Amino acid sequence: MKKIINDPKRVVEESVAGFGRAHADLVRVELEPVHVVRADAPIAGKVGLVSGGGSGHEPLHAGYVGFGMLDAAVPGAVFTSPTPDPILAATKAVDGGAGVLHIVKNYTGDVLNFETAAELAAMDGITVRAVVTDDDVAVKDSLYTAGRRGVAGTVLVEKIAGAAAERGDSLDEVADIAERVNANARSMGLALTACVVPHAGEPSFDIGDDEIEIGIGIHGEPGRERVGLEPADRLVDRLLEPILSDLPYGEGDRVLLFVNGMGGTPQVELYLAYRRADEVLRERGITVERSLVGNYITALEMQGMSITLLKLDDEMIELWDAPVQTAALRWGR
Amino acid sequence: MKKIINDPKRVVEESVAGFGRAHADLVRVELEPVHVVRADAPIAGKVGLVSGGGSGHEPLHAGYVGFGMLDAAVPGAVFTSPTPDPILAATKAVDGGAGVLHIVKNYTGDVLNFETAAELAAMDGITVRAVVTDDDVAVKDSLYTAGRRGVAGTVLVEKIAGAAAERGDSLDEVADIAERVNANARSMGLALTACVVPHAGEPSFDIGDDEIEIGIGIHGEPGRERVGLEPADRLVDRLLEPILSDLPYGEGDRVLLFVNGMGGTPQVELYLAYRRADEVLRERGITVERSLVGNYITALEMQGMSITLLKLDDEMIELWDAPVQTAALRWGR
Amino acid sequence: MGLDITWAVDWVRRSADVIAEHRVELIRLDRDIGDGDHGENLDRGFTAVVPKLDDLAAGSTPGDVLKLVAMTLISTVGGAAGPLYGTAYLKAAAAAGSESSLDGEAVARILAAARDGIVARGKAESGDKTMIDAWTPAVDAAAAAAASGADATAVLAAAADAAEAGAVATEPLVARKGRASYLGERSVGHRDPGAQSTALLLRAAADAASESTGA
Amino acid sequence: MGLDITWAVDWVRRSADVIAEHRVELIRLDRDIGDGDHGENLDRGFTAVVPKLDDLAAGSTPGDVLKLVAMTLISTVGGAAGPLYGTAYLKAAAAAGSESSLDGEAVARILAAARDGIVARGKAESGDKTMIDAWTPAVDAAAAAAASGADATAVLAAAADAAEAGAVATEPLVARKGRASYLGERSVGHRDPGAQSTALLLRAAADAASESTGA
Ligand SMILES: Nc1ncnc2c1ncn2[C@@H]1O[C@H](COP(=O)(O)OP(=O)(O)O)[C@@H](O)[C@H]1O
Ligand SMILES: Nc1ncnc2c1ncn2[C@@H]1O[C@H](COP(=O)(O)OP(=O)(O)O)[C@@H](O)[C@H]1O
Ligand SMILES: [Mg+2]
Ligand SMILES: [Mg+2]
Ligand SMILES: [Mg+2]
Ligand SMILES: [Mg+2]
Repeated sequence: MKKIINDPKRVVEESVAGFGRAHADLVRVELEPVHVVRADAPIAGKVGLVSGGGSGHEPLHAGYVGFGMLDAAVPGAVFTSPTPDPILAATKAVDGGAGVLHIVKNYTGDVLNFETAAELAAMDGITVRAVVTDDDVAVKDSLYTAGRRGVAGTVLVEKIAGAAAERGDSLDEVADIAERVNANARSMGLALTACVVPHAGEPSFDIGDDEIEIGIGIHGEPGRERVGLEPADRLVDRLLEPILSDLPYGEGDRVLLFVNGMGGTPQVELYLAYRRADEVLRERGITVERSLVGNYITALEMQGMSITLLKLDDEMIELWDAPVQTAALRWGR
Repeated sequence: MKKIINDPKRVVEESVAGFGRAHADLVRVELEPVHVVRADAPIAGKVGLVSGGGSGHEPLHAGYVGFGMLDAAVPGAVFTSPTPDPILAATKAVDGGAGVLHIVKNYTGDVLNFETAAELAAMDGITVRAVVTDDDVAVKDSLYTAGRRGVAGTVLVEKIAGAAAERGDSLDEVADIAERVNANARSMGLALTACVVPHAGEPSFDIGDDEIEIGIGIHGEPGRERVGLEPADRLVDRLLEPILSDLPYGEGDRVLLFVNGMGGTPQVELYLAYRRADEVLRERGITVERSLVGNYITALEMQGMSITLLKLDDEMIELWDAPVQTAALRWGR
Repeated sequence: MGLDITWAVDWVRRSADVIAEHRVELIRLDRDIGDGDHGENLDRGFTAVVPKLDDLAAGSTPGDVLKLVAMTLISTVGGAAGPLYGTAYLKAAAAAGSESSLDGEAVARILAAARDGIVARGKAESGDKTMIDAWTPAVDAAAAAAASGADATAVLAAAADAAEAGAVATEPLVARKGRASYLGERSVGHRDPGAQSTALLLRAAADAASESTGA
Repeated sequence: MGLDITWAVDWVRRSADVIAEHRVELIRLDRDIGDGDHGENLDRGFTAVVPKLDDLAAGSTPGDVLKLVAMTLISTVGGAAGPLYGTAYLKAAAAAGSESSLDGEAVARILAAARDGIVARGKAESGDKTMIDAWTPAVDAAAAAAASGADATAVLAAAADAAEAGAVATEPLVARKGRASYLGERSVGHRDPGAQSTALLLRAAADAASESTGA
């Protein structure tokens, strides 16, 4: 295992400390327990947004703490959802009296730990609502699974709900728009390589030099299916087909097209994939109103990508375009 | 070779086309010959900034085309500097009557092709000045080399010179500040893995599972030295030492600290390295006034990083902070 | 002869040892059908519990130890296993009450409470390929042993045997809860890491008991 | 018997073939001490030249062909080799002038002009481990052959032999120009890709000559 790290057990702590120093204008970093808080939190009268989960998905979530997006992020150990204590600490730190929204990716561990933290926060008199994101169409949402995973759609939920909170929406309003974004977002990913979790020291799965995993998550889990090498256009089609038919998205829809890198795939490939995705959508009469291309939710150094479609309405567009000032997403100020 | 590509010979064209579609609000993409131009170019009375070079370093340079930075980017084939034609086309496209600055990374091919383009542009009555960046301390700048390579410092030159042009500085003024930034910037990089150029199909060098290349460039060139696995803090020190002693940087200096990912290294490692670099600078009485952490100039999917220091003065800080609106660097608007 | 605080403390120490010893094995099992952190997570948790044992007040009961384990796992493990095991130990502590010595019946009751806590939080059913598939056979075996008059040590031995068999029996199952469920049919042929860690922990309990009672 | 347009066109076609054939070898040489694109770059360039040969006006001279090659390489190759080879062919074209047939003297003069063009642009000296280390021996051998009265075909054969030896002789050198110079001592033991492609191109010229003159 080759990584730019010191002690594998201190990776998250040291990295978050570095993040805090690099972005001292945006955030305050607490190390016991580990959480990252917007520099000017709590903001009186504003709904506080807290998200978190295992580390290794950077810039998610700490990279989205700041004006117009999250008030706090809670990074757990690599690929391990945080415990309730730091979630509680973050929730307290951002409560400005208008309540706190927990944005939770749908994994058993995240859901359970955020649940416990919410119960504890309630005991401290803080009103908490939770929105669970589950946009990954690679997983069947049925009684026979833990339900769909929350993946790249989470970034869009955080941005749009964050803008709603920033303009002064109430907790219920912010939660409702977060739910609406999640309900209109669908994602699917693939991987060319596995990733190496520092404490594990070996690749998260074995994959041949001529194989691609389709339907992977963001934790180095193997996917649903393995295929041989294929041209990019075909791979994009493989991701888009199940997404398009799921919501479904169709003629006349306006969408945000999000091509996300898993961490180890160069931009040149992401934009090449974007080109095909854009082409397919045009052919179907779907209008790409907004786009996002880059490494926004990753699985360490995994090579691969995901595609997310978000069906937009006017309010979502307005909130998407609203100013945001975070380490990883910034415009309008 | 596993990549999200179609025909290896069409990678740049298809990727740039995707870039153009994703950022139609910022840029116009021309494919014959390939160049990327700011959507509102030419801007009458403003100095035009053109940069370019081999592809594979994304977001450099197309990601920096837009308000407050470049007016055009000219991507060559992967790791191959572009020919004079597209450089000339870009130069013509951005000339608003105040002259055009070429920002050229110091490689024989880039220098020669930009030179030819500049001669051709002069024949068309366009005043061109060129600034050649050469911030890489891994290469001795002597008669016995092709001179220092232009690496991550180039991003800082483009940002700061771009802001100078945007505020209305003359061609000579913009060129002078670009030279000043280059003269005050020093970089050094390392790699944990090689990268695979699409047309080559095999890794750019062979490296063992327990080896690190120190002093690499951004083209998959091997470095000056190979060392065994070491903790991140030691690696950071290995990069910082030759940088600090070169300019030199010392007590009381104010700097911009730039930790750049080579494409395949996850953010968690970059921030961890940032932490150490910041610590070392503090110990030396150097003030980190500004920071930049992320994949800003890459070598495809190479795992590794570079550290750049830029010694700042008040004007550079003002220009660094000035609004910029590009695909890869954005603030203030 | 009942199991007392000495047994409880010894169980925790043995748990920490056995998890450290099997850390890589649990990581590998989780790597195959999950995200490869189960061994690391539990190791972090039990490593954190051990030094806290020294702070136990004089006169502490097995229930106090179980509660200490619960709170520490909840605040250090994270992931799915943290809250699930945390709840298990919390419910076990409640079932143990303030008794200073636990007989076979009590042990069976405590194991059932732990299992019920996991089900309440995780909603898994038998056959979903989770730690429940080790816990439920263990609880059933413990109840049967206790009903036939076995002492605490024998009850734990029966539970550990059943948990081990249960863990092995997860291999042919298709996962329907937890991360492994994302794999669908591809989860077949792999042992569930949580079921395996359950078997390890219950074996540690049985070993501590047979040591403490000199059986 | 002098070399005419047929030779020039044949040289270009042979160049395209030989570069395509050695594309991977040149990529590998460049990979070892550069950035692994030299074979790809030249292949792109010569592949682009070939179809343009059909557009040559009737009555074109060898100089016209050389100029066509120059312009095409300049606009399609990029990197260091594009402008350097481009300049070489451009200067060669100028030296060839409008002559329709080139004798040994002319060929030697043309090769010298090409080499001088590369030096003027790239500032490399002999021993810097660049294409110059193939060109200069070739130019010297050509001059010597021409001085001793050799015909064009023999001059090119002498040049090709010398270029090949020159390319081999770059192996022990420390690079001082181009990308390989970044490696310092680590460049020792590798053949310079540009010197190797020079040897291939001059051999193609010689082969085309011996074919066209039936030697
Ligand atoms: N809903 C559930 N009910 C019971 N056990 C579960 C459930 N979900 C997961 N598990 C158990 O948790 C184990 C995984 O734990 P761990 O790897 O630590 O957490 P994570 O899945 O968050 O990485 C699984 O092997 C399984 O036994
Ligand atoms: N200054 C120079 N003078 C002469 N030849 C040079 C010079 N710099 C580079 N070369 C030649 O160019 C070759 C590399 O060409 P190529 O790989 O196509 O370009 P790049 O180095 O830009 O990738 C080297 O092998 C060397 O022979
Ligand atoms: Mg986990
Ligand atoms: Mg090159
Ligand atoms: Mg796990
Ligand atoms: Mg090269």
